[in-house]
Amino acid sequence: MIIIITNTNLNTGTETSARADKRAFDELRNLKIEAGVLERADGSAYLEMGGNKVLAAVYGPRELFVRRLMQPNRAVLRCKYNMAPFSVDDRKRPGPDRRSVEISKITSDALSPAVFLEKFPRSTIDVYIEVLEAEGGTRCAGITAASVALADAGIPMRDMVVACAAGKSDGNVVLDLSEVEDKEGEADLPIAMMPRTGEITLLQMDGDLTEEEFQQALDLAIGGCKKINEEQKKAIKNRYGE
Amino acid sequence: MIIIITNTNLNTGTETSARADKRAFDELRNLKIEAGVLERADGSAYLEMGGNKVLAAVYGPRELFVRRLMQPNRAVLRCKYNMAPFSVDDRKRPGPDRRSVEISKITSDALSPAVFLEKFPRSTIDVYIEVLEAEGGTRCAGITAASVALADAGIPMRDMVVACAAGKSDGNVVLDLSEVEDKEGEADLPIAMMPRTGEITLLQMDGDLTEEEFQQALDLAIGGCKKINEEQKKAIKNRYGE
Amino acid sequence: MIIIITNTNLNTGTETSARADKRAFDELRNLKIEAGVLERADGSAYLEMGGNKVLAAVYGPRELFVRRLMQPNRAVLRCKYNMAPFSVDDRKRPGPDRRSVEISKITSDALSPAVFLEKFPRSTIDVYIEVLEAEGGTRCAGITAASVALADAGIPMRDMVVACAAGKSDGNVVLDLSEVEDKEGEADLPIAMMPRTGEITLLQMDGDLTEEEFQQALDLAIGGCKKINEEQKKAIKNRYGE
Amino acid sequence: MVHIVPEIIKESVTNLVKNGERTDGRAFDEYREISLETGIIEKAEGSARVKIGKTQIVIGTKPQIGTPFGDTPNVGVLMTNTELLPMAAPNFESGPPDENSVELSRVTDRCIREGKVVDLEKLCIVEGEKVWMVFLDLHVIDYDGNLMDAAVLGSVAALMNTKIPTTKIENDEIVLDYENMMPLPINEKALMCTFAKIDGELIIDPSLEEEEIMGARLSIGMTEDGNICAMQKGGAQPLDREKILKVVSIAKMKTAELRTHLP
Amino acid sequence: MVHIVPEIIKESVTNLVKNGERTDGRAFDEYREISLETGIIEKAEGSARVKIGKTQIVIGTKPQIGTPFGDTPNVGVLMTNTELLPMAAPNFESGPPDENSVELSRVTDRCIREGKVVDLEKLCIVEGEKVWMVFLDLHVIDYDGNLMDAAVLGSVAALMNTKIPTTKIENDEIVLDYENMMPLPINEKALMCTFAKIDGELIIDPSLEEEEIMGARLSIGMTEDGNICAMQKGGAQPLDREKILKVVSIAKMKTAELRTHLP
Amino acid sequence: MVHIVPEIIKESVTNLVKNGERTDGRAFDEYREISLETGIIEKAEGSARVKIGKTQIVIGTKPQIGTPFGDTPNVGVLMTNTELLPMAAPNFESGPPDENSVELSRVTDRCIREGKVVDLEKLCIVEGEKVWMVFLDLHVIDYDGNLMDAAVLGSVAALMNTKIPTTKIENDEIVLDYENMMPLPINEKALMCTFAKIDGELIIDPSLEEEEIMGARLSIGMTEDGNICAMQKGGAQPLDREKILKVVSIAKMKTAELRTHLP
Repeated sequence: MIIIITNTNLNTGTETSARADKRAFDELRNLKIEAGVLERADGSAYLEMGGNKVLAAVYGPRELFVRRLMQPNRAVLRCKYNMAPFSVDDRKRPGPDRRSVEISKITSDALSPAVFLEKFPRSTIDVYIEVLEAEGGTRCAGITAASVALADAGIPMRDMVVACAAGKSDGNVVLDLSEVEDKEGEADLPIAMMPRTGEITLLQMDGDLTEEEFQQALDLAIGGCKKINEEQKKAIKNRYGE
Repeated sequence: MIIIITNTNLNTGTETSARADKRAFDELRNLKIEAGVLERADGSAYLEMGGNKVLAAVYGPRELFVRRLMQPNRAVLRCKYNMAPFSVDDRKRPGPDRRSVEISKITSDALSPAVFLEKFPRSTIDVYIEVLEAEGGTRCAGITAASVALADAGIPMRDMVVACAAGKSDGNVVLDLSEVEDKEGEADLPIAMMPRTGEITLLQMDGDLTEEEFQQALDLAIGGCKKINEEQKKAIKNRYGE
Repeated sequence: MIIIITNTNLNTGTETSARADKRAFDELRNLKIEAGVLERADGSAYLEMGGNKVLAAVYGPRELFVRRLMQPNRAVLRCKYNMAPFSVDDRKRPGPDRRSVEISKITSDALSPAVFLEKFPRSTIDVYIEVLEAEGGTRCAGITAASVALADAGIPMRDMVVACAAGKSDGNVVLDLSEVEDKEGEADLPIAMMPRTGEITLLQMDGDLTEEEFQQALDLAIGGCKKINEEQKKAIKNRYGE
Repeated sequence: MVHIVPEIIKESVTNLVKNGERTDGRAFDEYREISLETGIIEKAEGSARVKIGKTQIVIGTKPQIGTPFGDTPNVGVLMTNTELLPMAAPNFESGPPDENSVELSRVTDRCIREGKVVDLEKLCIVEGEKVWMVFLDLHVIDYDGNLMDAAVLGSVAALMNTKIPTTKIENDEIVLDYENMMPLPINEKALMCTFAKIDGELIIDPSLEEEEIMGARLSIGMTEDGNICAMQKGGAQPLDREKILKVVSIAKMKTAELRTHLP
Repeated sequence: MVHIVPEIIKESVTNLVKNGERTDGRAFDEYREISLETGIIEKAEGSARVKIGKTQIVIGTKPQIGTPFGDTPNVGVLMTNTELLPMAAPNFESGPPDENSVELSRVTDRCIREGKVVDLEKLCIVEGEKVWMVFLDLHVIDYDGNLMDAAVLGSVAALMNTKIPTTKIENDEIVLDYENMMPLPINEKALMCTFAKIDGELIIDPSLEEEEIMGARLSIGMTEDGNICAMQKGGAQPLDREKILKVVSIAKMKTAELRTHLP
Repeated sequence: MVHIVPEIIKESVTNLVKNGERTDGRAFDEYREISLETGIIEKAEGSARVKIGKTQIVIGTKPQIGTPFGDTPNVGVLMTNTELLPMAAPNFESGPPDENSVELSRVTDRCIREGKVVDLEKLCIVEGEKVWMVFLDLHVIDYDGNLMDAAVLGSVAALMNTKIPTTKIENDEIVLDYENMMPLPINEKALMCTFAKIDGELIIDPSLEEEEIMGARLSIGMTEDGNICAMQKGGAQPLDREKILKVVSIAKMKTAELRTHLP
């Protein structure tokens, strides 16, 4: 017996507009950020971007019980990125897989440069990112939310960290790939940056880009980051007032 | 190719007597308890009840090496309930599953109130329960045996703990469900109590009972516990003399 | 749909010569040992024997972080035997299985008698054996290589340890079973010894041997060990000069 | 990780209870504020977010087509999994489910299964061959006590919110019709009501502060007609028979009250 | 966990051995008291309880129908698993099998497999498709030394005690006839005999006290006709050739003696 | 395990870089000595040993017939697995892959997959039913920095060295013809080039000593026509836009240079 699935709800037809969701090449998806959404965590943030729904929580600085991770002259910033089983079309088995282990690592690297870790020797700052719903670009959404959660926790930072992807889809270099564009597109370039100095704290790429396209995409992503950073600042302002 | 199994040995036919094994509604299955059956353990007991065969062993009070479990003002009573792979019709894979993790936890809660844990700060009392053969009601059998093993180990206790289930089968509230009654019945209510004060230390229920049936079943189980407690006392007397 | 595999490359036909590879009953396969093949390890060796390719590396004596393994009056010699996924015809899943756990244990027992462990209390000497390609007799190859790696690491030893198997194949007691002889033969007897005193530090057997055949095989294996030991000495000489 | 509660908090909470009071001013049989939203995760076939006080759980369902168990060839399968996320409390750790998480999963599952919330027989597609398997995943994101009542309330809401495609058999093939979605067949709205024993009293819906000092806990699952479908005692203190019988009666009223929060 | 033996015990046991004596008065080639019961677990298709001195193992078998390995399409499968239960000794821990447990499983399995105890070819039902897989589970409940000999003796007894339904093929279906049970096809009663090296002597059936101070261990598996089917040396001291040859001869007599305990 | 680098080494390496020098005398854009052998493991269908300086990796491939993924029914499967063996460095531990090992696996896999090194569509045997699955296993045996470039270079070499039997369908059966072996269909030789950031400079092919003190790392995967197929930044320091654009240009030249080492 074979199972046929008809009328699937994934609309991947051949759209005639430049982008499936009618966005301009440099247009972000709808974005909403809220700080301070959880009670127990020291800091937290909720972010929606397109169909992505992401929660970030921060605990710390606090005592680090795993002695072999301890740093004598600074705090360790540890990250756990996790997808809820119901966040994707086919249920994801609970627990870390290779993808989430990698994303946790690069997220930690992306956030660390912005935090004054050296103020908290021998301790840990723990960042937990939960993807409640995924629609392309969850690693960037998680970093952007985590940075707001760090601020909400009152962790001293040099700058915010903000993340955004650019990429290539249907032959065009475009900003903030949706799930369909990510899956069917030619390249994906997620970056994170500190907006004040413009320094890049996360950089990954997969696909196929010429050197010129890479530069275009990089600059598009940098521009996207700057816009998103405005929303981060608003979220913090909404939480704490001017 | 399909496998057909004929003449299965599980006799689950429609019996005409009130209970498949002809017991009265308030009648326990055959019960046998023996204390001091193992050499290495500080205390031990073997229990047969109907087709159940259960072994309990106690080590402690002893040093607790897992620092994060240590209690400054009392001992921790830890329980491991485990089923032998050959104890059930279809071989059980070795190692803990969710069911055994839950039973271990509630067994520990069921035994703890009876033990003078406060006499042994920073230490552990370890209770191991092995189900060698299972025929309905192993968690109660395990608690009853473990309590005898604790006494055999010379652990100071306020009272014994004794466990027994009542439930509903074929529309009747009955004592000490057999495996068939448990599987096909309408409700199962395993309890544990300290017979001296009548206080309940374990209480679980699943199925469907009215408030009145619940009270009936609870009282039936309490009565069963009292009878079983006589056998516990005999087992200890047999071991140590009057 | 059924998968048929034709023309398999494993030539296991009925050879008419006494041994499939024409060796005499007491003849070793081609042997090559090289000491000092890795940079980071404190000592290392590479060994080829027939189709076997084995790498051994030694770290230590060094601090032992697992407190519960620590010995107050001597070093612990720990062994990890591991097969590369590509070392066998059907890919081996990475990570330890029951076979490699057992071989690691007996390898550690085989090497320990030769090392002056008592000179390094509270520390560990770690031996890692990687089978890059397996063709029958990898545990012996691993022990032989590990002993050279221990010498290369400058660990003080009473003697080398050298290992070799004998067995029974096609009714004959023969030395150094090849993969085909091991799989299709009647018995396998891997041993390790310290050549200076002739003492046996590893002894395993499986198959079917009379008492007389066992003695024959044991003496054959002892003879094989002595020959292999000459190659061990050459390897060390090549590395360090006369 | 063991969390040591200062003796002073224990004393103050206990003294309040002695005087018939609670730290947040509630009556002994009064729930904290409850909120319940459904349909919050579009990719989940059913979802809910439940809050009891500051405790918060996000729940999603994922129906899949699978093979029935050998002994129940015409019955669908419900799988309940709970994650006590490290974001929910400073002492929750990453890793495989610990005993508290396992207990929460199993008690939630038991209340829903024994309360016959979902009509699992209607989830059979081809007897002995294909049934719907419904994965119910609970994501605990904020922990302030009484997870069990929140877990069951939210789970029932998420199941009620769940839609699956209708199926038909055509030429020996199962055809899933995504244009005609149907709700999961819901039989019953069994809910759970939890009491904490503090200083001999059994008080409803314990907050974290109360859980940390309670001697025992009793959770009672009840169907709409007031029958008991599940019970679970926890904690190292005993309960006496009369108190148990009393709170069963209270639970009947309070689960009816909880039920008004369902859509 | 490492168990440090006080130097004084080591000395006293060693001094006894020097004088040709053992702590419990046995001769060097004398087993402790042995007891063996079979059929003790009704739900297991075969079972045994074996005691050698105070060492005690409960063993059960579970035959299942499964798929043969690709390279042996007409041969049944034997799977041996050993649990060194934490109840058996204060230093045994819960968790996945450690190296001692793995070694015990594998050596027991090897002695039974290489000794051809079960005629595995008779366990083929349909070549290349279905064979009997016999799970042999050893539950070590009390540990006082010499697990290997007890494990093999009890396993052979449990296998001899095992009954499986007869099978026939009807209309391309396998029919299991539970009214006509048959014993597992037993070929051979291979048993194992273990020696401990203390002060240069090899003494049989070491007790725990002796195991804790022994320098090495040698286990020898033997078939009824006195052939060797398995050997395993353990421990960090070497053995010399002559001692090995000598104890092989002793093992022949002692396994014959052990065999009288089988039903 | 965290490895603390003495402050003095950090200073001396950094000071050298300030002066445009490196500890081993190389230029900033100069690779260490590279060696590459293939076909070194006969039982592997493809294999390679790669050395960059003292870093050494042995790589083997194992093709198996398996089922394609549901969403790519006519595409073969490539599975990359990396073992950072404890023999390769004193601080590498046994056990399941840690985050460094996972990152190395995934970045290697990404460069090869996105660089379209293997023509996976040609590995389909029967659409939706059977495809070749190629397991690519990297065994890191000696670690002296810059694993990523070595991993990709060796992997491409091992894939180029891989042979699989030709297949045909006869009477609805797949017949594997081992007498007519064919190489894996290779499309492209994408390679990776890694830079370390030290004192603001980006220097190529960092040695272990340099990796231990670097602030960040940037790896760039490039195809033969100089397009970028993969990138990965690591480390806790940021990079600036201009430096990134500059090293992308350098990587184009250096991957072409690396490519000359392929057979």
